[in-house]
Amino acid sequence: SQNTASKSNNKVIIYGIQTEPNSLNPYKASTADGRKILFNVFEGLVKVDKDGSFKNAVSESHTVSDDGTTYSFNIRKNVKFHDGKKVTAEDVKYSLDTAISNKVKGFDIVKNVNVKDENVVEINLKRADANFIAYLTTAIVPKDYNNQAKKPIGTGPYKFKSFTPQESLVLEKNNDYWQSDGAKLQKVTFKLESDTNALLLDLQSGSVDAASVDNSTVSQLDKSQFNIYEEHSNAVQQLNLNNKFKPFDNVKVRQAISYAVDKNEIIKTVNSGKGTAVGTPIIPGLKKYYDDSLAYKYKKDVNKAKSLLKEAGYKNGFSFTITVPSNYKVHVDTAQVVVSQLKNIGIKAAIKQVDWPTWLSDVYTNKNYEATIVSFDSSVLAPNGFLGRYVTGASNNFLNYSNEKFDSVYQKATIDLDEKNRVKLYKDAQKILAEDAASVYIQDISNITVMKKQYSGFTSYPMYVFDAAAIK
Amino acid sequence: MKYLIRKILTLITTLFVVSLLCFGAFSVVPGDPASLILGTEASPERIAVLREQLGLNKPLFSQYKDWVVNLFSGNCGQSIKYNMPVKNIIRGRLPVTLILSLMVIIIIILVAIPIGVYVAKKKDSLAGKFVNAITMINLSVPNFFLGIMFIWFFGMLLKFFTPGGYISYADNFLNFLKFMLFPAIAIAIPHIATVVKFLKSSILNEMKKEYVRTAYSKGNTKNSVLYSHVLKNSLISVVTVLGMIIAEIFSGSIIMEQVYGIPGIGRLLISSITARDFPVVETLVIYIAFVVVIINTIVDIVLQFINPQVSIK
Amino acid sequence: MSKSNLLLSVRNVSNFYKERSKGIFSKGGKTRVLDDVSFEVCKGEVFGIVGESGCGKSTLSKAILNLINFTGEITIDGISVRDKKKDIRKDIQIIFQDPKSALNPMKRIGWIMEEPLRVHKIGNDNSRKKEVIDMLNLVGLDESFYNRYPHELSGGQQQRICIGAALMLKPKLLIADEAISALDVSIAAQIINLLNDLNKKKGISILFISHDLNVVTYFCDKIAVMNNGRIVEINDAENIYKNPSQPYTKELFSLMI
Amino acid sequence: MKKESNFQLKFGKVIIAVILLIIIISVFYVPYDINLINGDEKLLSPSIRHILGTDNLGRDVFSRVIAGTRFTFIVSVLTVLFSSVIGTVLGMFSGYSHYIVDEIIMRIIDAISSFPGILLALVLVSVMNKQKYTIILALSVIFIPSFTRISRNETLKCRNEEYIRSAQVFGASKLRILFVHMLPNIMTSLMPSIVIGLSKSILAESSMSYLGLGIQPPYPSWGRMLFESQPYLFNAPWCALSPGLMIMITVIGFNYIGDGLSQKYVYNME
Amino acid sequence: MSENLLCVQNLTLSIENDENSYNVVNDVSFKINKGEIVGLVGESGCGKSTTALAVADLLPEHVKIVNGSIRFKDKNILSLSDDDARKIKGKEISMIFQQPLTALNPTVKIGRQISETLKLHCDKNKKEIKEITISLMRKVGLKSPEKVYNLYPFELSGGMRQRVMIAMAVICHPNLIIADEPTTALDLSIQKQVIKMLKDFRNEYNMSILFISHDLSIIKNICDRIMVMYCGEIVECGRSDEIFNNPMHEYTKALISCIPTFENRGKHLCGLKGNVPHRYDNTTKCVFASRCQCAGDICKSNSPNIISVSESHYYRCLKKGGDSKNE
Ligand SMILES: Nc1ncnc2c1ncn2[C@@H]1O[C@H](COP(=O)(O)OP(=O)(O)OP(=O)(O)O)[C@@H](O)[C@H]1O
Ligand SMILES: Nc1ncnc2c1ncn2[C@@H]1O[C@H](COP(=O)(O)OP(=O)(O)OP(=O)(O)O)[C@@H](O)[C@H]1O
Ligand SMILES: [Mg+2]
Ligand SMILES: [Mg+2]
Repeated sequence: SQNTASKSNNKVIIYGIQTEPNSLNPYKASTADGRKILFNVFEGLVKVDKDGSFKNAVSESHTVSDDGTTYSFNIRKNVKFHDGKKVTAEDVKYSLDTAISNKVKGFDIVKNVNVKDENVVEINLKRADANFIAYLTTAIVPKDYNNQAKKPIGTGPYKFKSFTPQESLVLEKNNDYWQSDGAKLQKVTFKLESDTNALLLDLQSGSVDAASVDNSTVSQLDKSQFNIYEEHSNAVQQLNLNNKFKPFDNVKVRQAISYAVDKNEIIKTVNSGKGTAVGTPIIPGLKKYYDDSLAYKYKKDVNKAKSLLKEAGYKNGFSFTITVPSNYKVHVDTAQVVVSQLKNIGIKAAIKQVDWPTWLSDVYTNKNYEATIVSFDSSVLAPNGFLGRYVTGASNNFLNYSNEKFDSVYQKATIDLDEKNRVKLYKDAQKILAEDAASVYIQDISNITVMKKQYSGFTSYPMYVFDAAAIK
Repeated sequence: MKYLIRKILTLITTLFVVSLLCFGAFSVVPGDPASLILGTEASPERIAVLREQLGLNKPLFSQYKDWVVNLFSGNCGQSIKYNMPVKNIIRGRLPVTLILSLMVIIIIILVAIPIGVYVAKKKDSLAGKFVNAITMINLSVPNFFLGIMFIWFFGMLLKFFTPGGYISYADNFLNFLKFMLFPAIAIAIPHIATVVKFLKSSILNEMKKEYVRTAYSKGNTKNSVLYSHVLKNSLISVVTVLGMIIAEIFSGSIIMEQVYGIPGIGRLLISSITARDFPVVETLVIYIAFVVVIINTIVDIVLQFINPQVSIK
Repeated sequence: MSKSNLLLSVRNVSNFYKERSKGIFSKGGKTRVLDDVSFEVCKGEVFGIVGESGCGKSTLSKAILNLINFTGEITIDGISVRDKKKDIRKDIQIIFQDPKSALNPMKRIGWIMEEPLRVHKIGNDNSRKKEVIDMLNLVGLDESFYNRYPHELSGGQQQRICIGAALMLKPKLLIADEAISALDVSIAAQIINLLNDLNKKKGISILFISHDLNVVTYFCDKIAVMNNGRIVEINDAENIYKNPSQPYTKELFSLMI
Repeated sequence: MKKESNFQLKFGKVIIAVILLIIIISVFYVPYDINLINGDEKLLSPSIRHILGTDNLGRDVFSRVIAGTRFTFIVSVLTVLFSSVIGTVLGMFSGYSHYIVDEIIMRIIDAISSFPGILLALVLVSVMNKQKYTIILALSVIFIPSFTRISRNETLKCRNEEYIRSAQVFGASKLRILFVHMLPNIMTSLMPSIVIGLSKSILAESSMSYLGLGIQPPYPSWGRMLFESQPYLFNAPWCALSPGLMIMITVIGFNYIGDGLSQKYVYNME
Repeated sequence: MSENLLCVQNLTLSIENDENSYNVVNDVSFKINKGEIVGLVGESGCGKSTTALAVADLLPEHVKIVNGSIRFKDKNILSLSDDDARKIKGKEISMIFQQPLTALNPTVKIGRQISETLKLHCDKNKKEIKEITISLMRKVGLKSPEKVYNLYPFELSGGMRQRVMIAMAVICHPNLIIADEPTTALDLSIQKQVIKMLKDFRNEYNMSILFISHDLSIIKNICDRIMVMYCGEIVECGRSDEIFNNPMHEYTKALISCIPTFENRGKHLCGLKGNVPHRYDNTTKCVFASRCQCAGDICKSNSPNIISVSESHYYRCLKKGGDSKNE
């Protein structure tokens, strides 16, 4: 179609996206798709790289004090905001202060932010946090500009052009980007689709050039038209059991369920094999911390599951309800498979679909559920993002999981600055969770991006982002 | 005049009941817009801050009161999800849905009435029976499925339009209409079938009445009896049916907007419900109810024109 | 006319129809349908009411049945028809003009005729059935009708059923509101004969409403002539037929074809 | 005219009889467990092993379609049952009662019917703590207004009939008049709408499934199956075809019966 | 006066539905002369309207012509093409129906309905048509016709509607008017006016009228000749005075004797026992046999003969007048 008509210098792309960004303000945007879009508009002091490490972005370089509580950043000199103003240390301070006051994750340990000189900013922490650098991907915005929600201004390779709710969000090439080979495409249009099926139809009819799609969807596409990229989704799909709910307070019951659930069958059936079995809440993409050995700790074993159930006193099984957010086809399908697998050990599970807000309020906030299947990702690439919700009393511990040993290991890992130690502690924490079968960890669902053959340069990240700047 | 006052009073009470229903609905559904906005990673403190900012800490009833006050001041409140005046969000979409619905109604009238007359005239011929069967089939296909089949057939196979290639009416009105034609037909088809069925049986019923014999006794031909005597009377029941269909057309367009990716108020309604965006939903519901009531009033007036026995005075 | 003989007494009855107001603020007007109507019916009497269409005959019968509001006083056997406690409902029954619409199309004849007994909790199933069959015989039909539906009957038979159903409660007064107007001549004759028999043999009083002067003069002992909601003349049938005193009555009788 | 209505009625009855037969059979026997998931047999095209092929989770489509009959019918029959009972009672009271009662009932009915049905369903389904069959409740509420209107109209017609008048004359109570005398007559003209309501509720359930509000998985209603097969429409059309056809056939069957009944009714009245 | 206008011969009509078919009208023959008013009486359902509709060529679909001819001015109406038949309707033969409310189109204004016949058959411009219509409306006794012209049927009273029907029927001065129970739904006083009006029109335009009714007293008042119909057959036919003074057929006798009048007071009305038999049990040959006081076995096996009493008076019976008296 005419939209994709390409002259090499002013090539455009239409990227289909299924959920609307809930806010264009980088401190408020929380949906995965919202972050995916804003990744191209905003940059932090540092930026995630392909391999999961952090490279300098708005900052040119940085130093960390030995005790890990003071970070000092040198601001790059040729960085300009989209409105043409130069980025100053004042802007950086303003941005970080805004993050603190907005209670952005990880910033609760920041004591203060000081402007050392025009180009240097110093951040003081209340205590050390080995993960802190990951939080500094948070956006740098112009000082005292308070129209971010309507017309966001950042420093990224693309600048915001327009947003029409439920229609599209358009980005335009930022010609002043500090990296000369920043963006190649002239315009990126994120087309906001009403649902997966609509996205699939648009891909099939060609009105969308690229999108991140379901496994079930990709099999329906014409392979000769699209390049297909498979990567980790960087979220762990898990069957979460309410550890306070009657049979699930018994570790044996949880283990029995873990033995009954066959991850490979789920991956094969629901995802056409496109997924990685996991045994911990941490994504495999976080290679350093991820404990690979736990993936098959509970290999499918019906007999063992049955005998565990018997030991727990549920020889004849029991019944419970799995609550699933209905907008995720993957989870609904997985739930169906899980139900049939649990039937093998005599457990009757029913499925209850709820819409997302109901899930958030009933399951996540009020912890009023028995079991649920969802995937968790993290906005920052750090183990705490994945493990934090198992800490006793944590506000997001909707699993009602509590284990003192885990709490102390987690605590230690967080403040240990020695990388080797830290890795070991985190792995220990994962082992505890696995042993307790706190949840049934299923898989890191592969995230599949399809893109018309005329485009190239797709880059995958260990985070859920779309790097439009790399596309040619 | 009395009619007008009565209609306005009915309208107001109906709208009031509708808005109360909507309010009641919201007071019982689970879900909190603030935690929706902030997602799973938000800390309770952060949610509390946002709730405060959005005014969600006030009891729902006072939110309703605010909304009513806002409604009378003309801007219908502030959308929680989009953080802009509801008026601005709806302004761009209302025409889309209205035009879509209007197209549906026009298509229904243009297609169903000739077919209905034809079927009634040829009720015993093969062609008539064939049209009859088609009508029955059309009545039995789920709406969304029909929409998808249209996309596949007219969009992908015949390339009459680009699926997903919605064009805003502000950009190019003709292309907009061209795009909307297919969802409009898809919404219209089951209703066409209904109207055809009604018109046919209504014509056949009228044909049995005595005044038809009177008309023949004056020396009218078959056609002149049909067109100058029977048709008008048969249309009375069809207009009533049309009036009842209106509300269904809206429901149909909600689904079809979803299938075709049309940014109308149907899609907005669904996404606002999912976002628990009370002011938007409340306003949309009132809009829809308003339009439905207004169209029913128009139907009343039309009825009065063709059926002198119905008096609106 | 001795007091003990008096059955129905209608005294100064007037009635207004409110024109239903359309708007909430507008007031509906009033139409006077019955204007100070008074008359008396004795036991065992056939009392005729004639008048042009729309003069208020049916409205009067509704007032007697206490189906509508009226001013004035209507008593039966000395008891006001407005009296809710007394089983006044049993004493007056009515036969309507159109027998077809007076029978519930969904119910069998037996059910229809038993219904008044059921409502008043008289007898048990068996005794009711027996009574119905007796009644069927009385109105000249046989047992086989018990299980039939109204639409399977001819107009004359339907009207007999209506009469039978009205008699189930052994009323003292039977109102026949145009009871034969919809029937064929020969069938109408049968019904008149039946009513005549009931009157003579059972002593049931009949209030016979009709616009057919021939029938009224044939059948009734006394006749009231109504015009515009008023009774213009009451007299014995013979007197009225031979020398009507009021000009309206004269005019009316001059129309007899 | 009569000939035609008889034909329609018979044809419709045959269709529905066959489908009822399918329901009975499906209770006792289906070739495969309807929830038997098999990752190795996903989206197989029809063959001897799976006459109608398999779906995206490798379940046997034939078995699911057969068993789906039951679930679909439970929804549509109960929906129509609830809504027609409530609607009829409301309509009768509205038609037979005082002006004020009538006005109140009708305003509420107006409001419900000008309230987008989908919103109503969404709300009810989320409030009612979505279970397998919560959709029935939601659909019932949506269907109530039309039954109320019909029964109100019929009551208005009926209340001036002379047989009602005569029931009043011999002193039958209001309730008795409404439910013993009027109801059977109202039913005759409600019957066609009830039957057509059955078909409408099947369609409505499938529309609701499209929005995720229908019967809860893994239980297959035809609407749900149709919705689930939507992504595979072009590459595995058999998944959608059989539930789609079943919906069509059943709806046609009900519609024919409904039309036949209403014509028979008209004919009887003449 | 004695010129023959309509001649119906051996007309047999049958109704067909899926279960059975039977003759509604059986072997009916009669004539109507110019300027004559002929009455057709009989019980409800005996086939009066069906006969009338056949004459006006308005038979409904399910009634089939089995036999016979209807000659109007020497043309056989039954064999005319649709177009030719249409030209006669309204212009030369017109009808007045029993129920004026249902016979008028509820949504068309009175004036248009009356003038439609003119519009269809005469070459006149709008203004002339309206003038003629209004003057005719005045003539049939509609007060302020200009106002009524723009009213709808439901806004008129029963009597006014019937006047409208009459105006509609006579507007083209047809030769034959078929009046199917035109007074049944009306009040006494209006009945009388309508009858007078029809007589006036007959006198003015020398029209013939086929007057159908089940009410003998009205028939007696208006008709020159009377035909008595029973179960689809004409059982007796004669001049008005002949029928009333010397009824021959048992049915006619019964009809006359069951008229309740003051003179008959106290007498048991003769009435007829039983009901009209079902058409499709053709076991008896004389249709009246089942209700006839003097029917013998012969009546169940043989068709009745036509017995002439005078040139204008005949009846159908197996037993001669004398016989029945003896029994
Ligand atoms: N529900 C009503 N609302 C208003 N006016 C009414 C109503 N019912 C009857 N009327 C008026 O009351 C008057 C008397 O009516 P009623 O039925 O008693 O007449 P009637 O003498 O029985 O006439 P008919 O011989 O036609 O039966 C009529 O003028 C009629 O228009
Ligand atoms: N549409 C019809 N379907 C079946 N039978 C019919 C139909 N119309 C008339 N008939 C039958 O034809 C017979 C003659 O009917 P017709 O209308 O000619 O009688 P009629 O003498 O005019 O009666 P009435 O005095 O009631 O007008 C009746 O027995 C009737 O049952
Ligand atoms: Mg009356
Ligand atoms: Mg007739």
